[in-house]
Amino acid sequence: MILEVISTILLILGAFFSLTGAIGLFRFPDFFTRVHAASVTDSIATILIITGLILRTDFDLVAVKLLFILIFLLLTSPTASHALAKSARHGGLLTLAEIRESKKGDND
Amino acid sequence: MVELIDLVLLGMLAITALRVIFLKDLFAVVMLFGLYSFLSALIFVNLDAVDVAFTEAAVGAGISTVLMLGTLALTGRKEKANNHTALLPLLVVIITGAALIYGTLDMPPFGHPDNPAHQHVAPRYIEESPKEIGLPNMVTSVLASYRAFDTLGETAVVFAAAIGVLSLLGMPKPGGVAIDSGLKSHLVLRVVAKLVIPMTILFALYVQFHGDYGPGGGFQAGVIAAAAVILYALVFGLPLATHVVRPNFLKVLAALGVLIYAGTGVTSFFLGGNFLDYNVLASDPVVGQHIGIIVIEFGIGITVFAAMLGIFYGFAAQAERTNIQ
Amino acid sequence: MNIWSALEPSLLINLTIIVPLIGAVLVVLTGKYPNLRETVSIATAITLFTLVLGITDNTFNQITMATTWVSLLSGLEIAFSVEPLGVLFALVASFLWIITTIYAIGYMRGHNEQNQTRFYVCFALAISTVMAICFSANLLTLFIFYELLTLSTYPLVTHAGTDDAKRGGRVYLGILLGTSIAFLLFAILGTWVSAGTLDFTPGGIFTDVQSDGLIALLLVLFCYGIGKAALMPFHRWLPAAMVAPTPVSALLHAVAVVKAGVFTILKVVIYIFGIENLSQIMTTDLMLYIAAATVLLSSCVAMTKDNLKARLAYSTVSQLSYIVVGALLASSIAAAGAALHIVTHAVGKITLFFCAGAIMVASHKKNISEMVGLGRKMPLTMVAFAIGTLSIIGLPPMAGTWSKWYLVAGALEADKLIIVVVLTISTLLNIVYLLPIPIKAFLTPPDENQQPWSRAETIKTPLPSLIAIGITSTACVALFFYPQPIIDLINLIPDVSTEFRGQS
Amino acid sequence: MSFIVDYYNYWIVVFLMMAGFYIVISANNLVKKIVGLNIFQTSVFMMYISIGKVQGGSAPIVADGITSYSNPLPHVLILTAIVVGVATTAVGLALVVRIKRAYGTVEENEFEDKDALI
Amino acid sequence: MFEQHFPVLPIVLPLIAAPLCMLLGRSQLAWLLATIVSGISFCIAVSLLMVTLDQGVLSYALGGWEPPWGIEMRLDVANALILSVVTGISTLVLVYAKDSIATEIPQSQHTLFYTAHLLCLTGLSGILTTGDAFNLFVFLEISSLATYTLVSLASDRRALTAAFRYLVMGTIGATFILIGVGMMYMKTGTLNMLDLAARIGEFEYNRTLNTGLAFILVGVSIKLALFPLHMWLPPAYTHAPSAVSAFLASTATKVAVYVMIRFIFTIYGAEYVFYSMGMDVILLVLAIVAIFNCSFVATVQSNVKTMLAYSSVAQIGYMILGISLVTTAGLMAGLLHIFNHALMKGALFMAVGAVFMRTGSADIKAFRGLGKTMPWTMAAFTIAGLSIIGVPLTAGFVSKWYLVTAALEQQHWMIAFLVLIGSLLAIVYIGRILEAAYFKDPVQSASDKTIKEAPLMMLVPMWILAVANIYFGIDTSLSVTAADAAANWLFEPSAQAVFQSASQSASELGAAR
Repeated sequence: MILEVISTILLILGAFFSLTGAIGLFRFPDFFTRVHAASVTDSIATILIITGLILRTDFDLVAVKLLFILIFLLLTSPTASHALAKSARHGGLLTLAEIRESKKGDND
Repeated sequence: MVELIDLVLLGMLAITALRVIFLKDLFAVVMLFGLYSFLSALIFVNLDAVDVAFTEAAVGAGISTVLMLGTLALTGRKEKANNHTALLPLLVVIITGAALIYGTLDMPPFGHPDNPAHQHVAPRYIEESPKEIGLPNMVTSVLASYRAFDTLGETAVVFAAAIGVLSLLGMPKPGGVAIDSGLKSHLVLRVVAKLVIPMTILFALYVQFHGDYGPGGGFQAGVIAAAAVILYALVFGLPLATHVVRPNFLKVLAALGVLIYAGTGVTSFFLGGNFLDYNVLASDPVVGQHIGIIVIEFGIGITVFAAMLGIFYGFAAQAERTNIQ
Repeated sequence: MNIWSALEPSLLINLTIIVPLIGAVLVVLTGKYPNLRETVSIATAITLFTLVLGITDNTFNQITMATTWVSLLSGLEIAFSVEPLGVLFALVASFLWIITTIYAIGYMRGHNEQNQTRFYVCFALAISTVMAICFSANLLTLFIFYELLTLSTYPLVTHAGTDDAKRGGRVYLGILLGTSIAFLLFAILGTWVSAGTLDFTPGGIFTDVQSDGLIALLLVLFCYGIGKAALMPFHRWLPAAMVAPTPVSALLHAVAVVKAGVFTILKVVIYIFGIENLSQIMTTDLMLYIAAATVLLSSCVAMTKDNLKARLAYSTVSQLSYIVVGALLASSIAAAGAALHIVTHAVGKITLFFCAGAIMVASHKKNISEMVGLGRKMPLTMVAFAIGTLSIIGLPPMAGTWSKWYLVAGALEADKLIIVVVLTISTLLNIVYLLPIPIKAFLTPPDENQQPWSRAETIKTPLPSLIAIGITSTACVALFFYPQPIIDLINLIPDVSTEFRGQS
Repeated sequence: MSFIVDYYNYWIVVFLMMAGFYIVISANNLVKKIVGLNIFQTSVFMMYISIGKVQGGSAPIVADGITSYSNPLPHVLILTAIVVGVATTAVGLALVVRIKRAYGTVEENEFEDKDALI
Repeated sequence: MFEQHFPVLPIVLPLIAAPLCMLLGRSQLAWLLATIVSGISFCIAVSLLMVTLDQGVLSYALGGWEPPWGIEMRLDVANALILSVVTGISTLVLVYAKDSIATEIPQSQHTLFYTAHLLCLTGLSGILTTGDAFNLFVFLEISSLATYTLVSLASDRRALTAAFRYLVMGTIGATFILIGVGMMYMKTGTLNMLDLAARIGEFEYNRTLNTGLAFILVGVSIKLALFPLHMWLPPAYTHAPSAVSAFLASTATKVAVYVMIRFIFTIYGAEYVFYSMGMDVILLVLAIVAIFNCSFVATVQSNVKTMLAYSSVAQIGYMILGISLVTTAGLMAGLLHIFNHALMKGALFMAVGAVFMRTGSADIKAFRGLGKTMPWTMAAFTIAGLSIIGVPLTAGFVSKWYLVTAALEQQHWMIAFLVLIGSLLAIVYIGRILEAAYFKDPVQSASDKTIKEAPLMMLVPMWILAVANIYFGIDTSLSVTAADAAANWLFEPSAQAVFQSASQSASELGAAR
């Protein structure tokens, strides 16, 4: 019963972070900030939701599988964000600050 | 609850499909298609079709999207505005759709247990297959035994696709010089990839041999294993990947898988059964079924692995060639 | 007379079809040696003629002859059986083949034609199919060989290989194949489906079961489907085929093709519809009048033609319609006249064509207006031409008299006075367009302004050609005085007789 | 109302199918055509899976305490069909790549202009 | 010991041989293997035809699972007949292909060609043999995928666009069939054809089933290139390698026609399709329009392969016409034409392929003067061409005869007449080629290289087909008997009764379990 309550809280929290990530994705001004919003909330949401789900199992094989998924996601999701940001950088995309900087330079 | 989730997912699908129609950016179109596949995979889960969902996620969202992106890299990501009127297609679609809606009017209600589809043939699978085949996953039982011939055909289709791509795009020559790809400098990526790839292959093996008990089977396993090598090729470069898994070896594997499958069928000839009758493979029919299913799933697995990887190689070889030019 | 009596009668039919084929093969084999090749041709022709004579003999002795080759479709066979009308046509065709071959030897050599071997081969093939047409026992067999005849004569028509020849060949093939597939095959299928049989049966195969409308439709389809009968408006192929060498024209007009057409019409009328029933078919009169109109119209067209062969071609169109008229008059005498006209027109027209060819070989003249005074240079040829002309017109003492006589008698018997009038007018037209030619040749002195005939132009007519001309013109006369065997043969045809019904 | 509950699923699926179908026949870009083809097929798969659903049933894998399973047969069929779909997609895309190389474009009207197809 | 497995062997043998071909690697060996396997399949198919003529039906339960649950191979006279044609043509084409593809396909791709050919054969045999509606879809896709590959193997870049167009249309068609099968399954709960037939028979009129049938018919119509869904076919046949054109033109569309016949007559039953849904009128009109439209288009083509492709579409019109007459005679004429048309089109495309090989072009100009330089090829072309026209003593005449007779029996005088007029158009387009070959001098520029007669390996299969055209035009006992038996079998209500009792016993069996 207690487990259930905790799990529910975790799940709701996870969902909430997911939502904020999505909102951030839409509302933030440029590419890098958006990636930031998405990747940070993604990781925390993953942890919360999967932990919440594990609490709902009988701690059998399913829990182990969920744990594997968690590890896998924690490995890949930040890597993906990293790769995304890096290749954007590689491709010559500038951050907001840099743009401001360069504009300043133009004005001077 | 099931209906509600279904409805929400379907609504999202509809939005996705509509966006695809109007978007001109092909990259976005392909991404949306990946999304579409994922959403439909979710619907499949929601409708209890876990095996199908698994496959759809691996294939539709995975392989298909990768291939489409690969194509886009070669053909450009912008669709040109076309000026011809879309009136005729619209008319055709409206007529077809109207016909389909008309057809739904006499359909049995959605999800009703008394529907004819659940009455005639299916009950036997549900009730008897655990006894006759001895496997808990009925989908695998039906796929690999009752309708094994379909699956043989399916393997042949994959093989045919591999032949097609091979003839159209050719294969990369193994072990060429790696050209500097943008990913080479990604230390993080390479480290993570080295961690993930073995896990993926392990997972593929699990799916391959656990498919009798849970969702999965040769097909999904093959796709996942191929995905692992594809990841390797993406991160470490195609030449290195072709060094690890040689294109010619893939050809042999693809052919071998079909041969294993068909060979199982032929073996049952010689043991006195009909084609693909596994009962005769062992003295106990249930054991025989089990042996047969494991063998043919293995055949499917290696053919799918080889074909999918071969297809990817084909596209990658083209990209390589374009890059050099 | 019957040197083949030792043979099984039914075998004779097979032999008549096969012998020309063997001849064709031999011609191919001996193609390198012209003399040998032509000897083989003539030998084959003579053998064939004796075979047909043998069949004739058997026919008079009432020996039935029939043979079946293969069963093509269920209930339909390629089968042959002998009946008098076929024998008549076979006699004409096989006899004239000998003559035409003799003529061709002279003509082809005199004219230095190319591809002579191909010519002789196709000629033999054509004769083989004609024999098959003569003796076919059902409509399907007849149709098959009718088509084969078209195909085997196509290379002959385009023999010259010029653009003109190809155009002519295209019209020839187009109209003949077109009408036969669109109408004749359709009519045959209609007959098959409605009557359930295609066998030629004395008295016809239609019964009361078939509706009148259907039979009426079928009659129209047959008349137009048999394009070789050149009923207007499907006559265009005949003038178009004039591009062919003269022996081919002779073959087309006198021996094989057009005669196969009218023969088929006669055969269909007698053995499919039945002469007795013909008068009850509502479209008979319609087709009769169309045929009569063809007679008159084509005579008129003939007058306008200056090219000798074209004029003769339109004359043929007109004469063929005589036979169609005779067939459609639904009277036994008219039918007899029609059958007889096959013979008389054949000998008459072949004479004319031989002469035209001889003129062309000798003087390279094709147009009538250039032939003024030719009679003095080529007297024998022009005399023969005159005989042929008279026979076509139907003046005694020429063979054409008899057939016209019976046709008119038939028209009277059938109470179709308008046909009598048409035949009379047509005879007058014949006189108008044919007689001037010999008259000009003999009586008009050569035009002063025109270049006199130079020596080089008037090479003599080749001897073989001259012999052939002599034989056919003699035949024109002989048949007037001694038509009895042929009339006897015609009288053997069921429902056909030269006797007035009321009187005898 | 029950009418709608009974059929809403099919209707939306029909709409999805037609969206895909429309992309196939109206798109000028070959890649988009292939995407449309995939959407069309995937939607058809959804129709099949909908047929197989049994209310209150669970996935057709034998487990204790479960009496009602969804119909496994459509699942099997669609597994096969998905594979067929990806095979077609692969060959289609390979053709697109070759067309691009041969014509320099993947827009249908443009390469049709380059040589009269027939 | 394998007699009882014969129904499945024409599918399994090429399926096993295809990967083996790929493993062999050497194109010579691959060719040998493919030809031998195809030949064996042909022998098996013929023996199956004999058995079915004798016994009626052969059923083979795959995996030993009895029909509605397992997949069944079911052979009756209709599919055994077409199976013989398909495997026979395949063998001849393979013999022909060895020299033909040497000039048209790069050496490295030869093995792939044979592999794809065998896969295509597998698919076609599977479609023909299977007794399961979904299994049919799977095999349809095997053959289609192999076909796209085969078409795109040609070196001409237009082959690529043709193959792509074919792929899109073919996939739409297949998906339509899938939709239709789904609807049938939804209402009946089964995929086995017999079982479907029995269960559909219980419905008088059902909107879902109607729609299902409509989708299947449209899907199949795309596959068989019924006017106006034929636009993929001419480019595909024109630009494919010659051996592929010859194979596809004489088998692929025929198999699709068979599928249509199977769905209409066996599964839904003629009564349901034609009387309840009124499909016959639609098919009839489309068939007539196809005959005329496509024959007309054929007459103005300058590329001979395109011309023949349009002619194929027109000829398919004849087959559909036969079906739409809704009589045994009509169906029999349709089946007979499937058989005969395979013979003619095979020979024609082979001849054109030989010309293409020697002159490098399939344009009508390239045919000039070939009557002298390639006499044997052109003679075979002439025979097959006459057969298309329907000249007596050729196979084409026989099928046309039966078709018109069938139309006349139904008092469709106009249709019968139109059929005959349609064959006049065939005279025009075949005549153009023959005229060029025999009566025109070769174009001067081509005279640089002397044109030789085609190699023997190409002439022999071509002539086998040409002679078959004449043989089956004279001795019709085999083809007509088989087509007649097949039509009766498909049409006869008593045959349906057999189906029903079979499926009843099956369901009793199921109940007993």
